[in-house]
Amino acid sequence: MEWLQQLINGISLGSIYALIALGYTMVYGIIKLINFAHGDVFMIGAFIGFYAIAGWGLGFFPALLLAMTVCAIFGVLIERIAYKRLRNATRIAALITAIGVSLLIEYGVIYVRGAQPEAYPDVFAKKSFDVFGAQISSQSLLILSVSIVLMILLQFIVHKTKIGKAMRAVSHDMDAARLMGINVNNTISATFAIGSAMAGAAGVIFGVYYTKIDPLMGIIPGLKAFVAAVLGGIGIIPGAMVGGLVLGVVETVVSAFGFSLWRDAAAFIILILILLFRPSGIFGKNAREKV
Amino acid sequence: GCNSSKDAGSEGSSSKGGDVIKIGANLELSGPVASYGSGIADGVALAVEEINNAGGVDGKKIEIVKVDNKSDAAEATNGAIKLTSQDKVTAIIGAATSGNTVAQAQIANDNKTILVSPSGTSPTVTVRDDGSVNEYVFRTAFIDPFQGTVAANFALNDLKVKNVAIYADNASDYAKGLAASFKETFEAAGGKIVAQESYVAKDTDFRSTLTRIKAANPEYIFIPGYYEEVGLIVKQAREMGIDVPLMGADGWDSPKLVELAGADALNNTFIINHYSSEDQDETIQKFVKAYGDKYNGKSPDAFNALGYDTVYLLTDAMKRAGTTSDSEKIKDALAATKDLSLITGTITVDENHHLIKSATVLEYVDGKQTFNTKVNP
Amino acid sequence: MGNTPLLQVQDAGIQFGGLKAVSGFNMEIHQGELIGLIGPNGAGKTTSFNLLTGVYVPTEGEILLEGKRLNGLPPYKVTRLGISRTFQNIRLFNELSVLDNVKVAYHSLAKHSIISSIFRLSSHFSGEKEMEEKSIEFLKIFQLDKFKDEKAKNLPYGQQRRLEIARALAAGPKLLLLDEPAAGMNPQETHDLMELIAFIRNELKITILLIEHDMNLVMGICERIYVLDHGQLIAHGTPEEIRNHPKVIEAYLGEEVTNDA
Amino acid sequence: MLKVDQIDVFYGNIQALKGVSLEVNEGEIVTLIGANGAGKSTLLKTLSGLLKPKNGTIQYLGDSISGKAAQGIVKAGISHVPEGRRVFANMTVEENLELGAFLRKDSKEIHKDIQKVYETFPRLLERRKQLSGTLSGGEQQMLAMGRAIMARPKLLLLDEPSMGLAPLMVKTIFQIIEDINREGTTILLVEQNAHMALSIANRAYVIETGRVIVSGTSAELQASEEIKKAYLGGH
Amino acid sequence: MKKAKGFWLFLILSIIVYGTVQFLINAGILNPFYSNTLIFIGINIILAVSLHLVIGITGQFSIGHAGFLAVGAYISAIFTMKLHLPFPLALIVGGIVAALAGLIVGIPSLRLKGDYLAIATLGFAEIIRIVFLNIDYVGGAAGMQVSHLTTWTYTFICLFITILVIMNFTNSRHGRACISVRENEIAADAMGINTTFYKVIAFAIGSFFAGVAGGLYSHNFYIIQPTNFGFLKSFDILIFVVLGGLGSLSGAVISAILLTLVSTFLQDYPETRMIMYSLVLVIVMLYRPQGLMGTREITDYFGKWKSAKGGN
Ligand SMILES: Nc1ncnc2c1ncn2[C@@H]1O[C@H](COP(=O)(O)OP(=O)(O)OP(=O)(O)O)[C@@H](O)[C@H]1O
Ligand SMILES: Nc1ncnc2c1ncn2[C@@H]1O[C@H](COP(=O)(O)OP(=O)(O)OP(=O)(O)O)[C@@H](O)[C@H]1O
Ligand SMILES: [Mg+2]
Ligand SMILES: [Mg+2]
Repeated sequence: MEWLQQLINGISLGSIYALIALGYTMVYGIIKLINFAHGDVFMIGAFIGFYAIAGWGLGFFPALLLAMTVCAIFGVLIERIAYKRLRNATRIAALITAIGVSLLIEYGVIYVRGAQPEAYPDVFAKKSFDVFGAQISSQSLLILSVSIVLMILLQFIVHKTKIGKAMRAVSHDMDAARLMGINVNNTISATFAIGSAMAGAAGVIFGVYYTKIDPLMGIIPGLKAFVAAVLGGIGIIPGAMVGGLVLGVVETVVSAFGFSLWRDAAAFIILILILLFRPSGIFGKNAREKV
Repeated sequence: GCNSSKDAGSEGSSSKGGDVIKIGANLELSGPVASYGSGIADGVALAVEEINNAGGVDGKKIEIVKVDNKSDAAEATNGAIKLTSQDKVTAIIGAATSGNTVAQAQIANDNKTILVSPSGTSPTVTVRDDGSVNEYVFRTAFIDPFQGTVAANFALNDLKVKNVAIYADNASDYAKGLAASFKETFEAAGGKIVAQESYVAKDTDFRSTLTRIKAANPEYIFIPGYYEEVGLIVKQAREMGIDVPLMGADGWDSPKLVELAGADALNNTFIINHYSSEDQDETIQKFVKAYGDKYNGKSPDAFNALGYDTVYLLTDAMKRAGTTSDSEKIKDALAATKDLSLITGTITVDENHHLIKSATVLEYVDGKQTFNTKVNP
Repeated sequence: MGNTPLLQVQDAGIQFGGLKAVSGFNMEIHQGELIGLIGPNGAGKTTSFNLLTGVYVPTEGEILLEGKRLNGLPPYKVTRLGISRTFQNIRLFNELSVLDNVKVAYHSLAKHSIISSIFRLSSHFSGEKEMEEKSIEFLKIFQLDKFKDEKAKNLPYGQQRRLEIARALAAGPKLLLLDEPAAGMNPQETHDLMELIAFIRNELKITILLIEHDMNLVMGICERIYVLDHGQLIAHGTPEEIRNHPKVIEAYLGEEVTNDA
Repeated sequence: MLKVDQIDVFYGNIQALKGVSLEVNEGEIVTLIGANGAGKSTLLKTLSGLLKPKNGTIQYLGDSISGKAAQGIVKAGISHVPEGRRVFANMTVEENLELGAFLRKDSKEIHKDIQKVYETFPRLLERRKQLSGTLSGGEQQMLAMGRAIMARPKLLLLDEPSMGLAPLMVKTIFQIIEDINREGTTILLVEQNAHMALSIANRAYVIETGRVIVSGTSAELQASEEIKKAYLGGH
Repeated sequence: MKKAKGFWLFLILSIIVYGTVQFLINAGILNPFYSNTLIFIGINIILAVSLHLVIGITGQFSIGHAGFLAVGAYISAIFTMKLHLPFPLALIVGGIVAALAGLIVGIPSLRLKGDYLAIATLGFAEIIRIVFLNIDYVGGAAGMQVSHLTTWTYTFICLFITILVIMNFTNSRHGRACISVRENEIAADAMGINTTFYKVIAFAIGSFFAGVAGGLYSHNFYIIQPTNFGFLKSFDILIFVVLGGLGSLSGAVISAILLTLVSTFLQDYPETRMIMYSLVLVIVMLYRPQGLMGTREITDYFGKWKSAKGGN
């Protein structure tokens, strides 16, 4: 029973990572930017949801929608102000800018409201289901299903819709995309809007599930989500999902063996091993540069 | 926000130097434990404001010179050097963590500048590896072994449990110290530790380790750590059906704990503390009110209270020493502190610059701390 | 040298997933020859260069240089054994100067060690000096010496192609592989290039294998021509034979062979 | 149809085009020849809105399009097949074709046009589900042209369509260019292969270091000794 | 000729800088705050220059440099504090062990590129940190107390050697080989460069000096804890290199100096410190994405200035 429980624990944890990683990988997939500020947009989403629920008394779903909307706008603003100018600069310059933006958001929020944490109010009646003696909470089911639905939705958007095709075209060759009549700026904005809305949603769900939110809460999940995205093959949407779940389960299993202090190390060791055998992640196409 | 008010202490600051008492605050204002450092800073600011409004010490107003050590030992060292050699402060308050305090200890000694850590609870803050005492370094919190012992005795004698688990924050020497002294006392008295696990600060998911602990069937779990994680641990433990008594120490003390864990989950948990914000004692209530007035109705936590007390500990020594600038005399006065009544307890400084102060065991009942027993050292 | 050919390719081939990009490829090149390799787009020409230079490891067959087996050697070892190349899509070291681009190719011929460079021992100075002198000599042959301090990326396209060839030569090859050297050149530039290739073979005595779609060039200077189609060798012979080979006409040249110019 | 008047185009501080003027009339094939780096591609990029001219005007069907964004120009009926093909490598052949019709809304007609492209380039039909990055050079060139046709352009800009192609393929491509033109699309063709280009074009411009130096009918240029020497390899 | 001249200039300049600072310290004009800031700047320059070799020269996207700093810091601290060996020896051994770690980390670089390599190096650094976190011999989370042994002289000598070695390495056929790997690995391979070897060598040399910096670091700040070496520390070092201009050694030096000063100066504004720091970062990147120096070296300007004069 203990092991079944641990597996369930791992999947719940993993679906949180997956949720954040989905937006991460999507933005990466389109503009090849490691958007370190993604974790901070996630934090902003968590706070918006918190103020909406605790301050203005909104219900969970309105709060979720509000957080997604605000984060979408916020994401677009970040892109327009900080990243747009750097489209033709080196990738690493864009990365440093992203780190700068990330610090700015974190400490901007601390400046405005202080560093102390906030506790999410309970929005759902707590329910646990008993499966062969293991407990599954209604919340972890919610997270898992939201992640899966969002993954399918994203996959659909990117591969089946017109805007999705435009995104992929832009990701490969901006000028050629322009020649097709694609508005590159709008397409990139749409990408950021969707990715940031996902981060916002993840923030609210995280808050509901784990209760505690604080201005620096985005750093570690952001990093883990990046790891998850790379693990699955960065830029590949189902990869982010699987990467997140693998990461969650690995961490849980390591803790379950009593090595909880080593769990981050274990996560990274798994990452490195997978990359050594599959240098572009689990789902990544091993695209060798054609000579 | 509250930031503009944070600097209240430096109102009336002037470059004359003679009529102000410069005190440095070398705190974790950014980085991973920014919330501890800024909590202390808020408490310090309140105390300074009160003292200055009441005319200061010896007619001189206190001016706080803050530096941010980014929760990093190297920056803490830099900050201490800056405060001693540039700003020439009389005393430094900080840092929040033992490690960042140790990083400043030698500088304080070398420059004959007093260093008081509000919340550094490791014995190594004041006592060096070779057993000698850092003459100029003091603290406002009790040291770890004391609380661990109190908790172990309480478990054995009051709760009468035999098989217990320990779940400690491995990223803080505070929690590790508590865990070690708890274990030592508890095992010496014939108790059995059925599971000993650790987590790392900033973790949010404790379910897998709690699942392990649950499988070991403890009758009681000792959880030394800070409220930010403990709140989540208590909540997740209860959700998983762990309903044995849980216990922690002063790191738990914060109104946030109740919000994080939920009042229900906190029933049947115990905490060792310096004081309780629910304590109806007059001075404590006055402090709670003053704090709320200054910071938008917020209720103070242990870091706020310790920051606040640190200023009073310092000014008490200055008054007794009869000087606000002669650090040697102030240091001697600090070392001779005896039965000083502060918010976080009545304290006496011992020869190792450790604090002798009474501890209170409180029980959470429906989200309120209620008095259980008082333990004297 | 005797009768061992410089290069022997025996039944070599490679698969990518299900796709047989090259299979059953046989080729022999003797010292001093100038050979053409042609075929439709996607026939596997560049891929066969990649096999020869170690970029891809053949899944079948053997590749021998002066009787030595090259299969599985990494590209840098193949280069050191004597095969160097240019790329279909130019691959210069863009941020390095023209001179340094050539010096890099001299790298494996120099001896001074990391230690001698770090401590600036005399072997460092003599080694670097020798590299510099030889590199400049090469640049002179290609009339690139006046650009020697320019960054490679700032050269006009035609000069970049020449620099690529110069760099490949500086690596000291016995066999030089040129992948579409005339691509993107106008007829006049192509003509100059032909003279340059002839010079390399005749004066520098370097054996050359080249891929090209410009039939004037291929038919004009190559002694023998191999024709690939769908990864298979479909013909092999003198320019005259190839020009009239029905399979080649069908797959590559098209009905009437225009032989303008 | 298209009238370019005295345009100057810069890359940062480098001036790539210096007062270039030219005209393309409806139904024509006009070719632009010149050495490497002369500014041919720059001109096409300016026409399709990827670059903005600093001075001068571009008139298309009577309206000024200088400085207009690329998508507006595509909408107005100008398609550009860029140098080096620039197909979307990680998308299938069919997706590439669909992207060509990005601004169109008539999905039925789009479908028909895709079939038409497959008729023109049977090779693409065979490969329709293949990722275009794995196509051979010639196939990619066909795809790039097919993709441009999908926008139903009135004016098609072609930048070195024969580059790197096998002789047979070059012939095919030129054949297709003539076919497209016959069906009513005006063509502005940039070529290194001046022979072939002049053989199908009505008129030609020769461009050198950012300036138009000669213009005339194809026949005139083919006859000119100087042109022969410099661009046709006549020696 | 030209390069030899550069070397002498560098040497003379170094001696002047060292001598002046040492004199000012002895004369008591530079108080401990300033001299400590100088030491800190020195350490940061060593870190920046060592990472410059890996990222700027060899083009290997490594964002886990703090891991090597940690190895050097802990190993050297063990040598002085536990084994009671002399400090200079501890510095060297710290560097060597860090270089070994660099060799190991260099191995994934043989298979990984770009962002994948980046995350792998970051992962390695985190693993190193977690290993120290779990070793009680070095104090675990509480950290290890270290005596203050770092002086301006030690720092300067290490700094001098670091710059000299990396400069000499870069300006040789070996450095060119590394740059060719950065510019186009496939072409470098085709030109006979053993790309594997040079990537690993760059990692090893880079981490050796990061390890030396670690020794100076731990003996300057009284205590080392695993939290000092998290990925944010790695980012700090990365920022020096990128802000200075990828591929420019003098750029790395200048930005390490500037940023350390900015950061120290901002200590007086604790509430807005990180906000201002991040703004500086973003604004510099927006307006100078190629970094302060681009790929140039300070000597290029010098040379131009000189030749301009000569031309007159
Ligand atoms: N790394 C690879 N993975 C998958 N397929 C490949 C790879 N490299 C080449 N191919 C395929 O092998 C075939 C031969 O390609 P190659 O580049 O050798 O053609 P080529 O003869 O040089 O053509 P061109 O004249 O257009 O340059 C093509 O179908 C190509 O798509
Ligand atoms: N992105 C750019 N930045 C700076 N200069 C450029 C850029 N693109 C082209 N140039 C310069 O502009 C000039 C014209 O280039 P363009 O590409 O238009 O030439 P072209 O006639 O098409 O030559 P080719 O036959 O090589 O395609 C050249 O000198 C080139 O170096
Ligand atoms: Mg090819
Ligand atoms: Mg062109």
